[in-house]
Amino acid sequence: MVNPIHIVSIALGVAFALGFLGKRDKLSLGLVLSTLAGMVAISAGWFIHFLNSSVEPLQIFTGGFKPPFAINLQMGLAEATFTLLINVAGFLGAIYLTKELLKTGKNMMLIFLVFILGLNVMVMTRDLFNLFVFSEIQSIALAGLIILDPNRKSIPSGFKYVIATGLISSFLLLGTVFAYYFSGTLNIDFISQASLQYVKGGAVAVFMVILAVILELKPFPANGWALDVYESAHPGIGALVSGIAGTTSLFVLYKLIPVAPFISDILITLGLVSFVASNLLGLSQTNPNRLLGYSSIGQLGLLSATIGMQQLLGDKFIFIALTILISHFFAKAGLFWLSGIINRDDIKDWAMLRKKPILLVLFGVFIFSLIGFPPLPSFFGKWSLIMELSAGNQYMLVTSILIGSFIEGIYLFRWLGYAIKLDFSDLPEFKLNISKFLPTLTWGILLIATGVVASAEMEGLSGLSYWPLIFIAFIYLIDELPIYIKNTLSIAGLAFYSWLTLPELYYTDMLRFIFMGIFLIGGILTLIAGYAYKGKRRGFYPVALIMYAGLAYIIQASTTLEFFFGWELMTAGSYFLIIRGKKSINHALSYMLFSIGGAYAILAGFGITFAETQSMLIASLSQLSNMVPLVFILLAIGFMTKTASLGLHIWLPGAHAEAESDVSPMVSAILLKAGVFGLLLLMIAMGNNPQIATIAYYLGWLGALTALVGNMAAAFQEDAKRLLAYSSIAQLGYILFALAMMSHLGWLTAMYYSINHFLYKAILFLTIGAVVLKVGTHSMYKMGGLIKNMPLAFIAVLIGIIALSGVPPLSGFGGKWLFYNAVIDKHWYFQGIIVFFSGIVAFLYLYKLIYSIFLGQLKDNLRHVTDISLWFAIPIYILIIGIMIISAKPEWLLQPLGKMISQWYPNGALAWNGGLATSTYGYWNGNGVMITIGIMFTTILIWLIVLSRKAQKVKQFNIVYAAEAPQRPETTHQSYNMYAGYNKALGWIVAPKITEFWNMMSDWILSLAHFTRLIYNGNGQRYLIYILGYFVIIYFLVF
Amino acid sequence: MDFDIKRLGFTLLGLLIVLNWGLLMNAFMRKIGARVARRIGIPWHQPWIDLFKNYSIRSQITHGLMFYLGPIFRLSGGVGIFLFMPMIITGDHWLNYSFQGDLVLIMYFQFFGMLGMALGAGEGGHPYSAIGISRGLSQFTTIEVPLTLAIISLAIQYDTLSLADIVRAQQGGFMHWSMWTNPFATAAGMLAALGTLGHSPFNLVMAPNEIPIGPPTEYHSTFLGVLQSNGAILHVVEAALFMNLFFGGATNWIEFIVKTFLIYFWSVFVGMVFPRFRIEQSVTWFLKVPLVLGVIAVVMFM
Amino acid sequence: MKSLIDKLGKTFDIKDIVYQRPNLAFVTVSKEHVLNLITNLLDYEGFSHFVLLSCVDWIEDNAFQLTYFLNNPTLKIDIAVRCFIDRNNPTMTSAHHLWKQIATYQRELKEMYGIDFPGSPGVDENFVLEGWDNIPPMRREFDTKKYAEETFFPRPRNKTNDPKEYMKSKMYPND
Amino acid sequence: MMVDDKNKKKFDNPHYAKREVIGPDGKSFIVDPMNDYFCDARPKVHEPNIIPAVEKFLNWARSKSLWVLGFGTGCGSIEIPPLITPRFDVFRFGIQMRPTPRQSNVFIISGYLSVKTLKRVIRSYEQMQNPKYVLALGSCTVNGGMYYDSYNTINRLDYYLPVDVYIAGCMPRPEAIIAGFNKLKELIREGKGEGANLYAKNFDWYKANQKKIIKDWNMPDYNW
Repeated sequence: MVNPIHIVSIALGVAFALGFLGKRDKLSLGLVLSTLAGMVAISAGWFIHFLNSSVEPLQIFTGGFKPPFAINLQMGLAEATFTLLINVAGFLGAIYLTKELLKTGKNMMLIFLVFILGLNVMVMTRDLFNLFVFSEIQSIALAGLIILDPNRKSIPSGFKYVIATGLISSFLLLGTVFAYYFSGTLNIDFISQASLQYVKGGAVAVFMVILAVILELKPFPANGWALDVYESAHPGIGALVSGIAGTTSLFVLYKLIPVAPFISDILITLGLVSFVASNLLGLSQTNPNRLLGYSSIGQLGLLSATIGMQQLLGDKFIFIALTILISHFFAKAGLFWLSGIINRDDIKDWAMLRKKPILLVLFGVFIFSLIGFPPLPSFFGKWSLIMELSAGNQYMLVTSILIGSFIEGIYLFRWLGYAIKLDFSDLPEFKLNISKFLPTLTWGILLIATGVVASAEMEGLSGLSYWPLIFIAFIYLIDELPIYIKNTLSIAGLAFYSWLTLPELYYTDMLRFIFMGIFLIGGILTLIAGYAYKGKRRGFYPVALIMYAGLAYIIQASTTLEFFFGWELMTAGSYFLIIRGKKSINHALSYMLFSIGGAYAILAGFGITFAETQSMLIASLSQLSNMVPLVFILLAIGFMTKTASLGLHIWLPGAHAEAESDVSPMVSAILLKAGVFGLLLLMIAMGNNPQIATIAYYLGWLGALTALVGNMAAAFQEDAKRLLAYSSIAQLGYILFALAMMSHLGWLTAMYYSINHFLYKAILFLTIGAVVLKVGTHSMYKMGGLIKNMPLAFIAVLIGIIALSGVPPLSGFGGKWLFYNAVIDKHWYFQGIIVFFSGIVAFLYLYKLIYSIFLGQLKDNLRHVTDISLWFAIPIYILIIGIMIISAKPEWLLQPLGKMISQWYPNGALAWNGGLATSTYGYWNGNGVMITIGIMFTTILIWLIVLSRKAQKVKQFNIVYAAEAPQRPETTHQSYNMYAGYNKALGWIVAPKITEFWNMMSDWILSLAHFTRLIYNGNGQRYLIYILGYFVIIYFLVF
Repeated sequence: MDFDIKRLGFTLLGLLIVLNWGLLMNAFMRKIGARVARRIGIPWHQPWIDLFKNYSIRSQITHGLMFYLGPIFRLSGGVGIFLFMPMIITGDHWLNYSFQGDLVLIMYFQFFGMLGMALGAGEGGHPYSAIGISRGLSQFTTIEVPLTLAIISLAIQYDTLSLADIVRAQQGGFMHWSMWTNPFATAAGMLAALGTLGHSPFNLVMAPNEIPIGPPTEYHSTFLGVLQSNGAILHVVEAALFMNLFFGGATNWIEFIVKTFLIYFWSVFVGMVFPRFRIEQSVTWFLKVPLVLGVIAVVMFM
Repeated sequence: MKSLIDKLGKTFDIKDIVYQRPNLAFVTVSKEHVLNLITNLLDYEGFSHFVLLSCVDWIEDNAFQLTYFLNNPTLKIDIAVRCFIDRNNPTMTSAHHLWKQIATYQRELKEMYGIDFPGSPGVDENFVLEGWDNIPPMRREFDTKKYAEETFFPRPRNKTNDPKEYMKSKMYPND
Repeated sequence: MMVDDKNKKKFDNPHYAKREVIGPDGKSFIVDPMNDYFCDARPKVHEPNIIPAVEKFLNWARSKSLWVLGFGTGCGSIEIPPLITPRFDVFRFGIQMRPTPRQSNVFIISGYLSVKTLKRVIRSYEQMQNPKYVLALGSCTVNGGMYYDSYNTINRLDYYLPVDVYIAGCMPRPEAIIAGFNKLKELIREGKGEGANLYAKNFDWYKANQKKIIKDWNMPDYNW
């Protein structure tokens, strides 16, 4: 092993040697790079050494003395890890900055080296004064680096930086002096042994030391100088400041905490305030570097709070801190580097990334890492953090962390949305420099790798198979292949997975079998439609499969962590699917925000459960005895963001309507069922608890109102897909209502509805999507009379709407019949009436849908439209066969469902006698009704054919028109604002009050962010006053 | 399901009776209307002649398949409600196929004909058809509210959703009828009946003189004949539904005829007196007094 | 009324003044001054209501006589402004900028007399007749009886009766 | 003022002119409303039922159920509403008004017919279904009446539509109209109410007459 001191020595030696090299910049750079590589090698060696064996940390004493007389460096696992991170980042950072370093010459290289050196020593040193010295060295070096890219902004900001760090260092120095005065030593270990906080005045000494370190972490609001640095410095430097320097300061803070344990509580507060406030401020930022600055500060705040929580978190502290830190470290540096590659001042210009798709992928990885999506490390970190905090009953902390993360999500996903969706045609081409690209790519790969490593560390994730994710990665790698290969492979993948899981589930777990069937079979069917597309459809298959993988994980999850893993995966996949639509940018953002919000509610709920039961099994939800209502509500809210219940439904119409034709059924018919599945799990686990009954009662009302508002809003839509989207909201409202009944019939209804809704909504969305592909518009009033051009589509929609509306003999009626029985059985009459009422309102939009598109007058430009693509027709007709089977033989479905539900609600089951189902109240023979109606219909049909077989076929304008002839199809097609009278009578019910509420909320948050941002006025003196004020206020808070 | 020729025979006979009674009732009502206006009015056999006339029209036009199927759906709807509704409660002969489904089936089967007709008329391509249908559907949404409340009230009261059982529970005398045992449900249901039977003030769908004549604008000859047959059947079975729900059902055909006549007469009577509502008036009307009555009916048995 | 006409007479060259009633007067001006006069009446004299625009075919004088009939709703008086235009070149300045509805009258005159009003909206569109392709029917040189006989398959009349004689012979055969 | 061919107006309805349309797939094509929007089949002759007894019965039913198209073409239409008042009450005779030509059997031409109205009348008449009957009211439909020399009013209706019964008078009173209806019923029962078939048989002659006076013929030859 090379002595770690040589990290310092070779760096110093080379730094001096550089002076002798004269103007040979390339050589100097080579030397610097090899030095950094050497430093990497040394720390890597130690890292591996400590990783393999748990030996005592190595102590290095300079000058042959022992502390307190000598300067003491320590090399343990922690130090090895951090120096490794610093040195690798330094190495790659230098590579990234190759061009700039060569331009500015060897002085800058020297400074760079010194900067890295300073950070290394800050990590290793155990000596307070030494810490001060090297922190000064590091700051001054950094100040030099800031003006690496000298411009009108960077020079004043470098100056402000120097002043601010000077002030902070003076605190550190003062603290050190006092500490030495009171303890007689400068060694950190000895100072902490001296328990200075009990010494009068000693506490102030360590307080000053610690606070200086905290201030180095740029807490809100004493951080204006740092923001200016981020904004003005070269992004390569920004990466170093945010990634390495921040990390080092955090480690120093961690190292110094034992000196002043009393600071922990205030540290948590300061950190979280910084976290929430910085993210809030980030909301109104448009400059990418400054935005990253806010995000950095937020993350550092979170991390310093985490350090403060050391006691609370116990064993898990290292894992949590490390995963979050590493996420921040990689992601933030990566983002800064990307910013350097793009080099634009507005986040809207990041659409440029699409010119080099790999950069977009990296960008996505970094963003998702910051928010904490699986399988990236921060996901596990945040999960564990929330779990542990909840276990310690620290709900305030949980809340603020989740709020802060949520706000961070807002701007990060807005940014991601810009990058994915905005028009980039008028943005300049740019060349991808290998020296800039390589470090970024490395960081991305390392990030994923750490995630995988971290996941291996997690307990409660053992049931998760990584094969689907590997398969998805493979699909991504072949993204350049034509569509039919990828589509076939994807279908094969889903089919294989179905084959693997479904038969087994059928015998073991009917509930999971059904939902798995909906997800996987539905996935296969909707993917078949994908053959209709031409070209490559880049990026579609990986994200679609990610969603399906997430859904499958949810089904197979046995622990809450696995469930949440799948949930987040599904959210991420569906986000990318949704944002693929033409005008989806805002809808996808609102989808993501509601999803994140919901996910955090779920997280909190799981956290509370874990706190009490100390178990991650989903089944443990049922063992909960305290705070059952709270957990139930949190989880229900989380799931209801997916089922889009009233109040949380804002995202759905736009997202579904603007999505691509075969994506709409995926997200509507399939994805929403994930929420239903979650609610089912929740109610199975907690349904026995008497406190839940009240909540379920209100959930029932919520479901009923959702159904009403959804259906009524659907009736007033002019956009076919939007109409179907509102219809989905309403249908999920029915399901929520039925679930909330928590009775045998209620759940039977809910399950029956779920399956039926999957079938007919998939049919409708696929058909309408296919029609939209052909006619090129969503607006129904622009279509009309397409029945003659598209008989296949018409029949599909006809079957779909009959099934949806609940008209016998098709399957929808079974749902209505069950509903009546369940409602009367449960005595929920008035909610039931609302549900029935909304069921009839459904006729309005269903008729509008089929009439406006297929009946009425054919428009000129659609005269030559042909029938829907065969690839859409195949899955549609398979689904129709499904509907027909269920309609003719409802017992085939209802009997197993009833048996399954009897596990939980044995009372009130249907009695079966052949095809005749009998409930407490009524009876119904689906099979017989089908036959009776069939015979009757055929008889009448034959009769009419006999009577009027010779009817003359006429064309569209051969109508009686008050002795005139219509002039244009457009003016003869009665479709726009079809239910004007109804709107006049009852339209007030669907006035967009809820949307207005959310708009008001977002306006309010944005104006708050804007107002708070005014404290940063760019004035260096003001910034110093903030630092001083911060110091003083904290001082009074602590003492 | 075993094929039961006897049941089929009785059912078809019942259908014949209902069809002819429907036509006759129609003539009676028009006759009454004429007498109110101090006219003599149509001869009693006029509906049959009109029916024959329409079936004897020599030429037809069709706008397409759905236009063709529309009347078939419509008549299937009418006949279907007949099939699933017990007509005469005593004995087994006139229960039709009501053993296949209960009240809920009848409620939702009403839509079968409506929807089919709406689709057929839609393919006719006439804007008035679409206007009439949009009005009809709008109005129907709220008509169903008091009706559903009334039905739920009855279902709670009699503890069943089976129409035959509801009728049986009302046997044993005049005072056993729901009309007396559950007056609020009856009131709500009978106000809803005004809407379902579609006379003034709720005849917006056809709205003669305004959107002549709504959905069937394009229908003629045999198509119209089918629609007329359906109208006759539907009026009787709708009246029979209310009879079964609220007025003790029927134990023989005489009782059936008298009761359906009176129920149907109720809507005609109101129609004679009140002018047509505008759409927003008629939609909201059912959410006022009838809704309150229905709610009271449910609350009484909760 | 008289004072009004006198006042107008100071500015315009008014001829052929006819006081039809105390509240109605006809005046004649030259074709060029009509629009000036009615604009003046509208703007300064309160004749805000346009009543009608009509035409008479003076085929003997080879002229069309146009009459602009205006009403003053506050004073409740009417004034009719007449002018003669050449029958061979029947063109008149359009007045639709004063009252929109004049365009309709002008369309009618175009159809019935062939008087053109360049610039008047829709002046060439059908007014009452659909597909009329002959001489404008209200011109007096158009022989409507001849046209009807040529076009409308007149039913041959077997005999005609003087109604008076016929009824007399029917009712009082003895007289 | 002379009218020569050059000055003759073109009477194309701009809405029915051929037009180029771009479909959703970006390809453009020509829409010809006259062909694309309207059925161009000729009317067919529908022979009476081959069994005389059946036809006799059907004719009886037709004569007892006369549905009149509610389309007042001229001043005489004011004489029709009294028919349904208590005083005359034609419902007694199986006569009632229908708002749509599809369901009507009888077309009452009530008085003078201007060329412009004739076009609408033809359209409505052709939209009625076989068998259909025309009742012509007033002198104007017989020989033009007081408008015999008008440039814009037809003289003889039977040149344009097959008329079953003329009711003379200016105007005929409701009693006269009822008498006309009775005559019509007799004709129907005798099997002579075959105006629709007559129209179909002599279609070209009727069309030539109609087109002679309707200069801006902008509808299909037969309005289905």
